[in-house]
Amino acid sequence: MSHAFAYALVGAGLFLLGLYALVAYAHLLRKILALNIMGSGVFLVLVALAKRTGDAEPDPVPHAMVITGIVVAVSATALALALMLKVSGKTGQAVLPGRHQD
Amino acid sequence: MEAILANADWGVIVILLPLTGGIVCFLWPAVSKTAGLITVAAVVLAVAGLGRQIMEHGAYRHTVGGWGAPLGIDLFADGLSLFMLIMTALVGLGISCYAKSYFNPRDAVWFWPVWLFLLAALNALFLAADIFNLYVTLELTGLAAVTLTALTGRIDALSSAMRYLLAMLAGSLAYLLGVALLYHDSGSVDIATLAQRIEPNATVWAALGLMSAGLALKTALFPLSFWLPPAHASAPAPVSALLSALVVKASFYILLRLWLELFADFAEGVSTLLGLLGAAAILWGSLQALRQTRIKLLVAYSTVAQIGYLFLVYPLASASSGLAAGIAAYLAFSHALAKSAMFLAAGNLMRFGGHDRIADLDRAVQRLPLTVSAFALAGVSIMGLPPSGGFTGKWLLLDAAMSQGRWDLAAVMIIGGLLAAGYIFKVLGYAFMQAKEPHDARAVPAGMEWAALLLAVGSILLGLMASEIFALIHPDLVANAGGAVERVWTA
Amino acid sequence: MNGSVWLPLMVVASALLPGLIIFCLPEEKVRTRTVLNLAGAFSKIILTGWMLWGVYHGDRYEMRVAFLPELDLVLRADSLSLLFIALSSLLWLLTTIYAIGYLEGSPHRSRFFGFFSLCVTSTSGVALSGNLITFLVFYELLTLVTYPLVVHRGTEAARRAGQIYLVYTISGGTLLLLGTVWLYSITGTLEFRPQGILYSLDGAHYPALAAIFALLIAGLGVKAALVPLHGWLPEAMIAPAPVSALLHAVAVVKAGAYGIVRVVYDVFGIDFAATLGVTGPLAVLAAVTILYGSLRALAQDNLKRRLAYSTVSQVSYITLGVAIAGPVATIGGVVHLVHQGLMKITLFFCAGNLAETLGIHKVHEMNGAGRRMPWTMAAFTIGAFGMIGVPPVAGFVSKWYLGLGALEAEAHWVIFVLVGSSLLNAAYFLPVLHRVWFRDPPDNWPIERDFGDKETAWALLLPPVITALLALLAGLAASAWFSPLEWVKLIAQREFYHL
Amino acid sequence: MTLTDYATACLLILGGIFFLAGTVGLLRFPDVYTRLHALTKADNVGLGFIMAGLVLQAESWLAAGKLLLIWLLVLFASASVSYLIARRALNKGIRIWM
Amino acid sequence: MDVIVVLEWAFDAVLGLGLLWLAWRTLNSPDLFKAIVLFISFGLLMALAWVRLNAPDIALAEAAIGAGLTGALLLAALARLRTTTDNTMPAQLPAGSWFQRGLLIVLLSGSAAGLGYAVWILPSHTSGLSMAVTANLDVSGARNPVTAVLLNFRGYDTMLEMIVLLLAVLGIWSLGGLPPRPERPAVAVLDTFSRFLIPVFILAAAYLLWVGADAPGGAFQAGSVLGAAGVLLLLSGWRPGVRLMQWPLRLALTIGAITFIILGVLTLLYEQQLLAYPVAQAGRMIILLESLATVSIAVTLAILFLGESPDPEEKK
Repeated sequence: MSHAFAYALVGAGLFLLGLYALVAYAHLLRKILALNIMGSGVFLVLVALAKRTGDAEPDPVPHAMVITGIVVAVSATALALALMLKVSGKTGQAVLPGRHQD
Repeated sequence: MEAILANADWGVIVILLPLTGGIVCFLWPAVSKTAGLITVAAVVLAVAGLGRQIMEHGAYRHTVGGWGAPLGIDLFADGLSLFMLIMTALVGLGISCYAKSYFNPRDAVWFWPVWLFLLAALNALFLAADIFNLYVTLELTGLAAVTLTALTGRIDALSSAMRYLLAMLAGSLAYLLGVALLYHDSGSVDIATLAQRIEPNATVWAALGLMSAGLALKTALFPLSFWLPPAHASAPAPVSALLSALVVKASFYILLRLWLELFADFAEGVSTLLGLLGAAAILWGSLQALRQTRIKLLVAYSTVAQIGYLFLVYPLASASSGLAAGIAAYLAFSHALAKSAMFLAAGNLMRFGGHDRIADLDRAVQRLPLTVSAFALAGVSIMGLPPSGGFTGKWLLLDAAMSQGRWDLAAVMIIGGLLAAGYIFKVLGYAFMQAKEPHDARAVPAGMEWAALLLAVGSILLGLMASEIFALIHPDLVANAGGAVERVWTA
Repeated sequence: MNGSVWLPLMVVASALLPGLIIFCLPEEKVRTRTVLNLAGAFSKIILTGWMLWGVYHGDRYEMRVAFLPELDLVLRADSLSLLFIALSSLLWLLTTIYAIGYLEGSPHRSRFFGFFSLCVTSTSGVALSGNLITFLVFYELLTLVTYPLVVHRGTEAARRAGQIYLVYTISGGTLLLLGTVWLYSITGTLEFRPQGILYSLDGAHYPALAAIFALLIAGLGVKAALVPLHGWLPEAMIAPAPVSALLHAVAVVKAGAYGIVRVVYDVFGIDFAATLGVTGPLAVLAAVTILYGSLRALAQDNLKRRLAYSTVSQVSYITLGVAIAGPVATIGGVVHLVHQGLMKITLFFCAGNLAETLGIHKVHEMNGAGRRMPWTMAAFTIGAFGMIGVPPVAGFVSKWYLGLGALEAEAHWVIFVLVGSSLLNAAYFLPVLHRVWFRDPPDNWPIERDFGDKETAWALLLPPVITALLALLAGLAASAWFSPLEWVKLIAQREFYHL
Repeated sequence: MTLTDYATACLLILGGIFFLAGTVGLLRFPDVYTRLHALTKADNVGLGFIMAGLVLQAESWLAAGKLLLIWLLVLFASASVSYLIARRALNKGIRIWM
Repeated sequence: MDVIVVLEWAFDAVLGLGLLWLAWRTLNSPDLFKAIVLFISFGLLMALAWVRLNAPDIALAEAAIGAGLTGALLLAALARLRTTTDNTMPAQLPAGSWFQRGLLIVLLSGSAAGLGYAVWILPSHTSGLSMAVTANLDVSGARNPVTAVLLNFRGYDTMLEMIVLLLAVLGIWSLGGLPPRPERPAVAVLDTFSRFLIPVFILAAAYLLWVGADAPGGAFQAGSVLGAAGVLLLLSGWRPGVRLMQWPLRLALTIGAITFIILGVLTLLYEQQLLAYPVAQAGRMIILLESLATVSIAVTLAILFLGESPDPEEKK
C-alpha cells in the first residue's frame, strides 16, 4: 500500500508550498490561503500514513485528529479574515504595514 | 472537609474552573468582572491544593476517560509543571487585579471571558502529557492571545495582532507536522510512551526540527521574534503583561519538556544551535531595547532578550538536565513576575501622562512613586542585580556556564545584563526629570499601582526563595519518562 | 547565643526599617521623619557598641539564611567588620543631623531620607558580610540605592551624572559578579576566612586565580576609585552635600576599599596573595592612584571637585597599606579607613556649609571665609591638615604606619610615594587655607543667608566640628585603648599572627 | 461479468463522455452563459447516466433510492445555481456572446 | 487485477499532482477571486483524496468545512475587502526582495528533501493505535472508530475544541464585528432554493449525527451541514432578530462546551475520572454530547460567516 507514502509526500509538498507563499506574498488574503494549504498538507501526512495497516481498516486516531484540526483551521481562518478586514478597513490595504523583519 | 480537600482532583479542577468561568462571563457579560476575579482567585487555591498533593505524594497523573495512554489522554504534573502552574496562577491573579480597574466596560466584556479561556488553555497546556493535546492547547492559547492583542481596535494593535496570528498559526502547523511524524514513527502521542520508543532516525530528526522551529517561532526566539515587539507593545497593558509573562512561556515549556523527555540524549548539535540563537537574542534584543524611545516597545524588546536567557540552558543541559530545567523554569518565573510588573507600570505611566515617550516622563518619580518603584524593582530583576529572581537565575546560569568552561555564554550573559541596566536606567533617569513642557496628568487608580508593585516585589522576593523553589523542582519531582509511570498517583 | 544570631540582622534593620517607614510618610511630616531618622541612628550606635564589647571579649555573631542552592547569605561580626560598622554608625548619625539642616524646606525629603537610610543599610550589610556572595548582594544594592541620591535634584546635569555613575558602578559590579562566579566554580565556597580559602588549591589553578583577583579588584576598584576607574567620582559631585559626604566618607568609596581589604585578607589570604604575586601590582596601582589623584586635585577650582580628587588619592592609602603585605603597613592602611572617613566628611560638611550659607562653590571665591565662618573653617583646617599628614591629626598616624610598614616590607619606593603625595596634598590644601584665613573677604558673598548671630544653622555647624574634633582625637589619643588604631592592631594580630 | 455489469459499464462510459464534453465546453466556450450550458449538460445528463449505471449495481432498493435522491438534489442545485450565476452576470453587464 | 492497480496508481498520481498544481495556482494566480475559486476546487480534490485514503469521515468534514464553509468565508471576505481597499495595488505584491525569495526557495527545497526522506524511511507497515481502538470499541459506546476516538478516547481534545470555536466567535465579536456585506437584491429563485434545501440540510444533518455512532458522520459533519444551512439562510437575506442574537444565541454557542463540562464534572464525581462514561451509559452520553455539540458547531459556523457583532451599537 505504498500509495500512502505518495500522498504523504504530496502532503509534505503542500506544506512547504504553503510556507513559501506565506513568507513570499504580502497580501493578507494570500497568506491566509497559504496557511490553509499548509494545514491541508499536514492533515494529508497524518491521514496518509495512517493507511499503512495493510488490508485492515486504517488507524482511526489520526482521522479524529484531522477532524479536530479542520475545525481549528476554520476557526482560525475566520478570525484571520476578520482581522484582515479590520486592518484593510483602517489602512485601505490588505497588507501589513512596515515590515518588522529587520 | 479536610479529606475532601486532600482527595479532590485539583489537576482537573484547575482546567475546568477557568473554562466554566469563561463561559459564565460569556453568558452573563454584566457579571464578567466579578466572575473573572473569583475564578482566578479560585484557580490560585486549586493550584495550591494540587501543589500540596504533589509535595506529599509525588507526581500527579490523571487518565482522562479512564483509558490511559497511549489510547487515551493523560494529564500529568511534576514539579516543573506545578511550578509553571503556580507562576500562571500568581501572575494571572496580579494582572487580573490590575485589569479590574484598567478596562472600560466595553472592553471588559470581551477581556474577561477570553482571559479565562486563556488561563484554562495555559493550565491545560502545563498539565498535558500528550503532544497532540498540547497542539490543541497551543491553538487555544494562540487564538485567545491574538484576540486580546487586538482588543483596543487601534490600527497598530490590529496589524500586530494580524502578524501575531499568522506567526502563531504557522508555528502550530509546523509543530503539528512534527507530531504527525512522531506519531507515525512511534505509534503514540503520549510523551512517556514516546520516550520509551523513540530512537534517533531521520523521521525523529525531522520531527525534532519542525517542532523546535514551530515552538521557537511561538516563543519568539531570535530571529523568529519579528512578531513579538509590535504585538506586545500595542496590546493593552494587562494583555502585554499576560503575553510577555505567560504566553511565550507556554511554548517554551513545551520545548523544554520535549527536550527533557525525548530529545536531550541525541540532539546536542541542535541544543548548541538553540543556545547560539539565545545568545544572539540577548544581544540583539537588548540593543534594540536600548534604541527605543517608547517604554512599551523598550519593554517588549527586553522580552526578546530575556527569552534568549531561557534558551541558554540548552547547551548547558548536557551535564545535568534536571538542574537545567530547574534553572530555566526559575528564570521563566522571575521574568514573568518582573515583566508583568513592568508592563503594568508602563500602563500606569501611559494612563497617567497619556503617552509612553521616555523623554517626557516628567517627574513620574514624585507623582507616581508606586509605579516607578514597581518599574525599578522589576528592573532590578531584569538587570539581574541582587537580590532578585533575575539575579539568582543569572547566577545559576553563570555558574553552570563557568563550570563547563563556556566563556562565550558567560560573556553574553554579562553583556546582556549591562545592556539591560542601560535601558532600565534610561527610563528611570528620565522619570526623575521635569519635562520641558509639563503636561497635565490623569489619576491612576490605586489598585493598578499596587498590582504592579506587588508583582515587582514578588520578583525580588523570588530571589530569596531559591532554595525552596529548587526543592520543588528537584530532580526527583521532575519526571523522566522511564520512572514516571511508577510514581503515578491519582486521587 | 540567642542574641548573637540576631544582632547583625538588627544592625542592618536599624537603618532599613526607618527607611521603609520614611518612604511611606507624607512630605510634610518633618518631625516624625526626624524622630525616625535619629532613633534609627542611635539604635544602630547602641547595637554596634554592644557588638564591639562582645567581639572584644571573643564572642561570635553570625546569622545565616539560605539564599542560593548551597550558598547562604551570611551576616557575621568580626573585628574588621565592626571597625567599618562603627565608623558608619557614627557618621550616619552626624550626616543625618547635617542633612536635616541642609535640606530644610527643600522638596522630596521623604524620598531623600528613605534612600539615605537604605544606603546606610547596604553599607552595614557590606560591612557585616560573611561571604563574598553576601558582600556582592549588598554591594550592588548600594549602587542601586545611591543612584536616586545622585540624581536627586532631577536636572539634566544630575541625570547625566547619574548615568556616568551607573556606567562605572554597574560595570564594576558585573566584573565582581564574574570574578565571584568564577571563583565559586573553582572553590565551591565563598566564605570569608582568615588566611583565605585558597591556600589548599592545586597550583594548576594559579593563573585562573590571578585573573579572578584582577576581576575582583577591578570590580571593587570602581567604587574605591582606583585609577583608571575613578571617573565617576568627580562627576557625582552634582549630588547634594550630605550625599557627597556619605559617598566619600562612609558608603560607596569605603565599600570598595573595604571590599579590597576583605578580598586580599579573607578570600585570598595575604600570604597566598603574595605567593600568587598579585600584591605587588596592586601596590603599584594604588601608588599611581595616590599621585594621580593629588595631581588632578591641584588643577580644580571647584571646591567639591578638588575634594573629590583628593578622595581618589586618599582612599588608595588603604589599598596601598593592604598591598604592601606586612602587619605594620596593614595597620596603617586599615586605620586609614576610619581616619580618612573622619577627615573627608569634615571637609565635605564644610564645603556644604560654604555653599549653603554663602553660595561659595569655587576655590577662588573663598577669600576671607574664615572671618565670616570661623568655626566651619577651623574644622576645615583640621581636616586639611589631617589630609596633608600634619601631626597630631589622625592622617599623620596612618601615614606613619604606612611608612614604617613599607620599611619593614623593604618596599622603599613607597616612602617616595608617601612624601610626594604629602607634598602634593600640601600644595592643593595650603593655598586654600591661605585664602581663607589671610585674604580679605569680598564686599558681598554670592548669596548670603542670615542666621542671626550664628555663622550658620546649628545642624550644619555641629557635625563638622564634631568630626574635626574626632579626627584630632584619633591622632592625639592614638595609643588609648578606645582608639581606632588599637582596634586595628587587634585586627592585624588576628590576620598575621592567627590569634 | 453479467449483463447488468455490461449495461453499467456502458452507462458509466456514456456518463463519462458527457462529463468530458461538459468539461471541454467549460474550458473552451467563449462566455459565461455558454459555459453554464456546457456545465449543466455534464451535471444533469452525465450524472444521470452514471447514477443509472450505479443503480443497476445497487444492492437494495434503499440504496437505489438514495442514489436517485442525490441526482435530484444535484439537478435542483445546479439549476438554481446556474440561474444565479447567469443573473449575476447579466446584472454586472456581461454581454452575451453572439 | 493488474489493470485495476495501474488505474488506481494513475488515479492517485493525477490526484496528487492535481492537488499540488491547484495549490500552486491558488497561491500564485494574480486574481484573488480566481485564487479562492481554485482553493475551493482544491478542497474538493482533497475530499477525493480523503476518500482514497479510506477516511470518509474526513472527506465529509473537508467537503463541508474545508471547501464549503472556508470557501464561503473567503468569498464573503473578498467581497467586503473590495469595498474597503483600493484596487490599485496588485494583489500579488511579493514581500521581500528577489534575493530573499531565492534564499527561501533554496531553504525550502532543502527542507523538502529532508522531509521527503523522513517520510520515506518510515516502516511500510504499522497499525498505530488501531489495535487498541478496536479492542476497546465495544465499551466505547460508538461503533464508528473515529467517533469513538473523538468523543470518548480523546473526548478531552474535543472538549477543548469546542472552546476553540467559541474563541473564534469571541475574537470576531471583540473586534466589533465585521462590516455588513454589500446588500444584494433578493432573488426569488434563491429564496425558493433555500426554502427547499434547508429542510433537506436539516434532515441530512440529523442523519449524519445519528449514523455517526456507527458509520462515517458525527457531530462535526452534522454541525457543518447545519451551519451551511445557516449560511444559505443568511445568504438569502434572512437575519436573526435582535432578541435571538442575545441570550439564545450565546446559549446555543456554548451549549456544546457546557454539556462537556457538566458531563466532565459528573464523571469526575461518580467515576473519579474526567469524561469516563460508565459502559452502560456510554452510547447515550455520546449521542447527547454529539447532538448538543452539533447545535453549537452549526451556530458557530453560521455566526462566523455572518461576522456581525450581536450588539447593535458595536457596528462601527
